[in-house]
Amino acid sequence: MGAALAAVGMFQSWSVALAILNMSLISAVMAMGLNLQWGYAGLFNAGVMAFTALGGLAAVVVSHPPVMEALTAGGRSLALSAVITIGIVATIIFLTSILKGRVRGFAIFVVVVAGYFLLRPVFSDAVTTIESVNPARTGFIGGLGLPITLSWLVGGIFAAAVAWLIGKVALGLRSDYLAIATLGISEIVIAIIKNEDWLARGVKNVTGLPRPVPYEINLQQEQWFVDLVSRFHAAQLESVGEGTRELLLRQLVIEGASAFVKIAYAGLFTVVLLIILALCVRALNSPWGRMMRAIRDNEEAAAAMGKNITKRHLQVFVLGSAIIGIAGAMMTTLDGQFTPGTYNPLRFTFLIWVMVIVGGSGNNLGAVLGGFLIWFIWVEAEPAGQWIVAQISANMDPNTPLYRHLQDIAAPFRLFVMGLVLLIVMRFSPRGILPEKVRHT
Amino acid sequence: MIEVKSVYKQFGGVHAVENATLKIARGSITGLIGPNGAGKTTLFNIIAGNLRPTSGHILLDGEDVTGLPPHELFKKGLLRTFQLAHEFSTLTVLENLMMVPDNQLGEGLMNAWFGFGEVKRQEKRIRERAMEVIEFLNLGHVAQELAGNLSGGQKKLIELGRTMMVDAKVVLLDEVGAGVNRTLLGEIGDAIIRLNEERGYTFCMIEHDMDFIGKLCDPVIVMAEGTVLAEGTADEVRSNEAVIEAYLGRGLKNKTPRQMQVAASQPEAGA
Amino acid sequence: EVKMGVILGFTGPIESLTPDMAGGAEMAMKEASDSGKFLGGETITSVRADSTCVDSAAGTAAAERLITSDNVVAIMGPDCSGVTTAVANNAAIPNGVVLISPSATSPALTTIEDNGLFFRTAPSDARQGQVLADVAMEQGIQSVAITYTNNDYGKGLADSFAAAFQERGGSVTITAAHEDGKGDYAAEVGALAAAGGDALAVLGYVDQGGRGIMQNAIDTGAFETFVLGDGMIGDSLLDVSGLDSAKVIGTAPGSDSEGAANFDKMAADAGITGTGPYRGESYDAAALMILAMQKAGAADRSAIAGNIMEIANAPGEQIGPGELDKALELVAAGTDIDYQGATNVEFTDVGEALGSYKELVIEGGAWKTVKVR
Amino acid sequence: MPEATEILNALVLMTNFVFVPALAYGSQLALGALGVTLVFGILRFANFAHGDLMAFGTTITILFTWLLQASGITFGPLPTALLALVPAIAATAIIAILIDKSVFAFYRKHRAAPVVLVIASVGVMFMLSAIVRFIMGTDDRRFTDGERFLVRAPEFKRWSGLDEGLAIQTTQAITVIVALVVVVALFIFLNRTRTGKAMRAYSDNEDLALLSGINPDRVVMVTWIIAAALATIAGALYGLDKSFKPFTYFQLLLPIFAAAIVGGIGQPVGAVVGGYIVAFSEVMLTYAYKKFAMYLMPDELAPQGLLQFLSTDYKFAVSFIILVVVLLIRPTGLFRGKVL
Amino acid sequence: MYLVGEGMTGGYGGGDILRDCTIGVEKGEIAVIVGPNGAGKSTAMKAMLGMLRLRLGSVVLDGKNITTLSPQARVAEGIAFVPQTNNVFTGMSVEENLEMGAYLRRDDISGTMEQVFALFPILKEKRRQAAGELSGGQRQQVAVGRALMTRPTVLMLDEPTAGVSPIVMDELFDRILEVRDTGLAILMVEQNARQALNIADRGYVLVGGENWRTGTGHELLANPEVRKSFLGG
Ligand SMILES: Nc1ncnc2c1ncn2[C@@H]1O[C@H](COP(=O)(O)OP(=O)(O)OP(=O)(O)O)[C@@H](O)[C@H]1O
Ligand SMILES: Nc1ncnc2c1ncn2[C@@H]1O[C@H](COP(=O)(O)OP(=O)(O)OP(=O)(O)O)[C@@H](O)[C@H]1O
Ligand SMILES: CC(C)C[C@H](N)C(=O)O
Ligand SMILES: [Mg+2]
Ligand SMILES: [Mg+2]
Repeated sequence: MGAALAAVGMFQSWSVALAILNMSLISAVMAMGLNLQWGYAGLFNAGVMAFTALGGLAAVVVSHPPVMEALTAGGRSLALSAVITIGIVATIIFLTSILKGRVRGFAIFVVVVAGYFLLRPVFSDAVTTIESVNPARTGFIGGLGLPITLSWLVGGIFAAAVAWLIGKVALGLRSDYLAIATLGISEIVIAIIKNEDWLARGVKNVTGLPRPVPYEINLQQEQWFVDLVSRFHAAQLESVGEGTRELLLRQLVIEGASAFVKIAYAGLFTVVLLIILALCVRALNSPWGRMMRAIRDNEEAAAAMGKNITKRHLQVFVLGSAIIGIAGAMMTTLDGQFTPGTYNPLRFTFLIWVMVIVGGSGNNLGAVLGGFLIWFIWVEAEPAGQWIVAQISANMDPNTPLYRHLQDIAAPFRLFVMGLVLLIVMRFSPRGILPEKVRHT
Repeated sequence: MIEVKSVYKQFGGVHAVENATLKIARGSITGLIGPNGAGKTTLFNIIAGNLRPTSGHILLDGEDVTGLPPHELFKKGLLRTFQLAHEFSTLTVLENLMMVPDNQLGEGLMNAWFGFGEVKRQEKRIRERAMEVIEFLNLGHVAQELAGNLSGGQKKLIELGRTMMVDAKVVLLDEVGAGVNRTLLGEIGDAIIRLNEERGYTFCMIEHDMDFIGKLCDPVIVMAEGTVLAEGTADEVRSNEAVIEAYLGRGLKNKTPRQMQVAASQPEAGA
Repeated sequence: EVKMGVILGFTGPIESLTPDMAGGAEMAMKEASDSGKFLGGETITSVRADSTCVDSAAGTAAAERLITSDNVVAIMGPDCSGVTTAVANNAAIPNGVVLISPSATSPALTTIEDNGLFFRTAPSDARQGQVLADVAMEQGIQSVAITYTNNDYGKGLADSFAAAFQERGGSVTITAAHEDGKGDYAAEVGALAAAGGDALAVLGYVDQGGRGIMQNAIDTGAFETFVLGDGMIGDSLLDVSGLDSAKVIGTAPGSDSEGAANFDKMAADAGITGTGPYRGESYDAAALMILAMQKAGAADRSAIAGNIMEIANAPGEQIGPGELDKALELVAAGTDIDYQGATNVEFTDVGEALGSYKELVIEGGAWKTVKVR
Repeated sequence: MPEATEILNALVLMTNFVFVPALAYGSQLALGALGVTLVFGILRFANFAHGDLMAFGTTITILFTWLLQASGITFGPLPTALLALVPAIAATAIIAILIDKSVFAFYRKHRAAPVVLVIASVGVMFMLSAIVRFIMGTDDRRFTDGERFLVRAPEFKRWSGLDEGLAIQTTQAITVIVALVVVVALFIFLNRTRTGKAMRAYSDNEDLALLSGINPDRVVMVTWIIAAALATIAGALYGLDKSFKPFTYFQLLLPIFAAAIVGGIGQPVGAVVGGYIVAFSEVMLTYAYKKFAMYLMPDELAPQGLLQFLSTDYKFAVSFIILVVVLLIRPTGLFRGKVL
Repeated sequence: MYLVGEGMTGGYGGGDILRDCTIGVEKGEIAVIVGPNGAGKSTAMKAMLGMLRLRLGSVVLDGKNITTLSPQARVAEGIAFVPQTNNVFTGMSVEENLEMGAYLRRDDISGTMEQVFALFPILKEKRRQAAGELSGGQRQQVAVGRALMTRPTVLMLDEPTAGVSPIVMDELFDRILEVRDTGLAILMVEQNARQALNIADRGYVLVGGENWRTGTGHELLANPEVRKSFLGG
């Protein structure tokens, strides 16, 4: 994999290689989260997308500066709504503890309905006031204005909380039924994020999130950085004449800045990846991992051996989702923007699945490798496809319809390459590149 | 120990268990026999919490445990094996046994991540115990094999081995003998008796091998068509007309003379 | 050889508009190359990349590659507002590469912190909403049901249209989002029809939900009058069946200047036969970058940004489409020019087109420009 | 009490905007879901390439339609494409079998886990969708001809004298009829014929099927032929009704899977019912009942709001909410599907 | 011999499970394989059916070498097999299970079906129930019934009596004897070794994948070593 990235660095550019590396690191973390759920516990989570988005949402909530106008306008009603919601939940919890059976169900129903009618006017008032504050720019409450790296943790927590809820509802389902249910729930989550504009502007996107690393533009102005670059490229700078040296240096500084920023991101992501990898590996090789694999193999027998399937499923589901949430927050950090409209299952759920399965489910390193490899293919399929089309049409007359047709289909050719490479990889390692190991304890 | 009180179980139109009432006394090795489809396995499933009865109750040590999930019953000391082996197919034989003990420290995530000393020591103890069981069951040479790759009989042995990993109060054995070599089964029988006598395990076992039942069980309960048909010592049951009619039968009809001879010299044959 | 990037959504929800847009941009490049006057006889090659229109990560990666690997001097694109923001923030601005989007129209892009690197030849939807409201009012439409594609473009346009329409005394019966790429829009049309209104405003994409909704509304007889935003103006709308009995009006950035007409002719000659929107904008975007380079005298990234405004705005000699030859010559000679191009380019001080809008109708199975506002 | 015409108006309104579209859309989903559920049930994996197989089948149908039209053959008031279906099905079946031989057979032989086949099918999906675009490009294509409507809204108004119109498209009617015929045929085929039973046996226990003398290659082949036929029919009917655009066939995959799974994996009847559930829930829950209520209620009681169960903001989520609820009540689908 | 696996050597990909193992059965004869768990009995059966690739050795049916034939082809040649586990179609009804047994037959199968129902009356009662919902013993009866539907020339049974009640077991052995008398070759693995060897014309004791003892059923029954090690004394 390293060699492949180096090749990209050589033949395309180091900046592309670094960009691929960064997304690969994030993908690897996502794949590990999913691997925890599928590889360890056999839970068919097709809702990866939702947790990624929740991580992204956390990035906005944590790092975006608060929108004071909106808060002063609608903050009070929003807070009131929160209080009412908490009140409803508390009442329900209280009722579940004192009541039983049919009465309980009825009481909860009454509380929910009453709560809804109490909440609705307050909440919709909050929403309309907040959303009408300068809708083209803000129209939402903003965030807390804290460092964005904090959101990685918060993203994990958001995802974990929602995963807990989803798990409570859906984990009773088996295999593909769980898959379609989680897929459906993830669509619901995305729908909420898309439509609750007061929260994170919905489909209007939040852009320009703060960064944990310096901005290229600022970096280019820093003297120390310019010095660093000139030291780094001293030989090259020496070799050119006085006149062009200045120009070359400026070019190098721009390139250097972008590389520097990417390397800084890569550093941060690698740290996260390594921590999570270490935890995953340790967990898998512990009695906990053994128990999880046993549950995956045969739930009925594991239950008869005293393992609480429901609880353990919930635990691993929450944990895996939290990891995906962390990755989601990291991704939004890297993008510098939160764009709910771009969350689609193909890219954010199925592609992660491909990573896990191609890498080797049940094997953490496999998941990491899958994350790297598949992301690499996903990105590099396009130039590869174009290259192929260019080769085919190299000697053609550009005015023939065939030539024009070829140009039009150059882009979809990327899909062809993607599919072909995927099938070839799977052909040679049908159980994943690094299959699950038999543990000789 | 275990009381089954007028339990009914219906699957759609099928009455699998109909008004079953029986007791498994503390310290006994109770045999449960009956024709195929009598409802024995279904009853086990109800007792062990895998199925909910349509009506009726299960008491464990006087406490109503009807409808408790299996893992809670396990914690109360009730273990069961499955008639159709339920091995963990991608775990090794050793792991299959090691996963059984309850309250393993390493099953908590925090311990799994950050625990060392005691977690490791406990793990070592469990491994030693598992190896003993494996040796006992003649599975030593396949200890590191994936359980899914075992032969049919070896899988049944794992079923049994799991119950030997912990100190249980009651063990429900569903045809552990089927498919197990008779010599080994004899040894297993001895082990069951030992566990019963030395550690005070209570056993209830479903079995179709009357020799085995006769050797181990007192009392023997006979079920037929979902309800209890007879109860008594093995010999009493064996000579019960109703039981012979419904379950035991009267031996081979079409024996050729050549084989009759041999059968005569083998008193157990056709039992 | 000078390389210029063309990044558009060749796959995805507007994949049928993009080939023509790319074609427009490449026309300008070819023109400049063929003139032999560009930087003393340099040729320009176009390097295409796929923005996907919706996946900002993929779009960014593609742009990154254009910049760092193909070493393009400037980029024409991207198309959709979402990816445009991403590409601008994450790829173009950090690397000091000029980005001219022909079609990203989200109002939010007006205030992007771009270091002077981001331009667009399409106007912000803040204005289109008003124009569209005027058009609707003039047609005597008193109430509308609005449906928009659920993204920043659709929502932004819907907001501004609804506000403007109500300001002018009209009433909005319902504002409902639709998701693109769905198999069926019966449910959406059902809800819109139930809310009623003199007309249905469709602010979506022509190859996507927008078209599905129109087809369904015509089929079921739910609406007979349609008010369309720019994303809906395209030839593929013309084969919605039953159009002849419907009244369709819409707006799209553009003008009926001589320039526009000339451009259409040129495009047709070059084999770009469609009448979809943003072909002219794409041509202009590319032309602006070419002229800016000429002015800087070098195919140098950093030099382009500073020159664009001067090329685009008055004073100077006006340049229409197909006159790149002349423009290059003038610029080389140091004469000021005011590039007009196919779309009457005039930039505001943040570098986006002031924009005029065409009011269009479908008549006799073809798009007709009624007037320009 | 509302007058009779008011009631009729209300009924026509509902028929026009709810019943007919939901029935047609449901039938389209059902046809897609049938193919998915068949492969799901017999070859035991969720075939992600099915959407693109539909697109491929439609592509071939279009090519043949053009060919027929060019040689002056039409199908009277019905779309010519219906004639083109026959060769298109054959071609698609061949492709499906080729794909199976070159991709899926390998994993079957190696006893790979179902999820591996799923991922392989994703690879096939990418390639097929590229191939479709190579042939047809990315544009929208309309290939319908013949009579577009069975009943037109304005004509209906004139004929009935009601305020509300009713429109029924020819393709809608064809789709509904075909869906029903196909599901009955498939049901009979699987439960009554020898080959059908062999297919079920194979899906149940491959080894044992072998031991019963069932030829697995034949089972697999027949499965793909039927799946390809279903895909082509579904895709072509869908394309006739809307238009052909490669991208939408991928998008259709999600509701198709939802339908197949809600109905119960491997259950043909379930797939059809699932298709209607997804379609009807989507249409009915977000429909604004205001106009409907206005016909039925006296003017003074005319409702203020739009009378929607759920705002259209969440309409995309609605079908999924229904889906999750159905699964929570019936964990293996409405018709007790397989658990793989 | 009618069906014989000669010097079979092979395994599942790892080491050899079978080592130069020879097993055969003559027409009109019952051959029984016994041995400890994991000895390779089922593996030997599978090898003879072609569900396992042999490294060495051959399988001969009626003088014809069938070593390279696929399992289906061997089934078509007239071999019927009841595996030890997973031996019913769980999702199909009992009746359909039996029909699948007769899949290759083109004649009227109702007579054979009645015979099976006569042998296992419970199956007639449950004919419409899914086989997966049956009790363990009932399933086993379905499995054997399915094989009897085939009208084979060789019947191979892997522990047919595991889990069936004594009365049914007797019926089953009776039936097997009857069937043998019609000239079929019957090869079975049994842990109920006493009864099995008792009716066997030929017996094989397998240990560790090798032939440990071979003889007539009675010779083996009489052999104290065999009795002690494998028959439970
Ligand atoms: N899931 C089910 N659905 C329908 N019927 C069932 C189901 N499970 C068991 N039965 C029926 O209930 C009856 C009792 O089955 P059970 O498995 O308890 O029998 P058993 O006594 O254990 O028999 P065996 O000795 O053969 O194991 C049988 O007739 C069986 O067909
Ligand atoms: N699928 C498999 N993959 C790998 N090894 C296997 C597989 N099946 C069986 N084995 C191994 O082959 C050996 C022989 O198995 P086999 O099933 O033939 O035993 P058997 O004599 O039939 O035993 P039993 O009486 O318990 O059924 C065992 O040690 C087992 O672990
Ligand atoms: C191509 C256009 C329809 C794009 C649209 N104006 C947008 O900003 O997303
Ligand atoms: Mg039983
Ligand atoms: Mg065996």
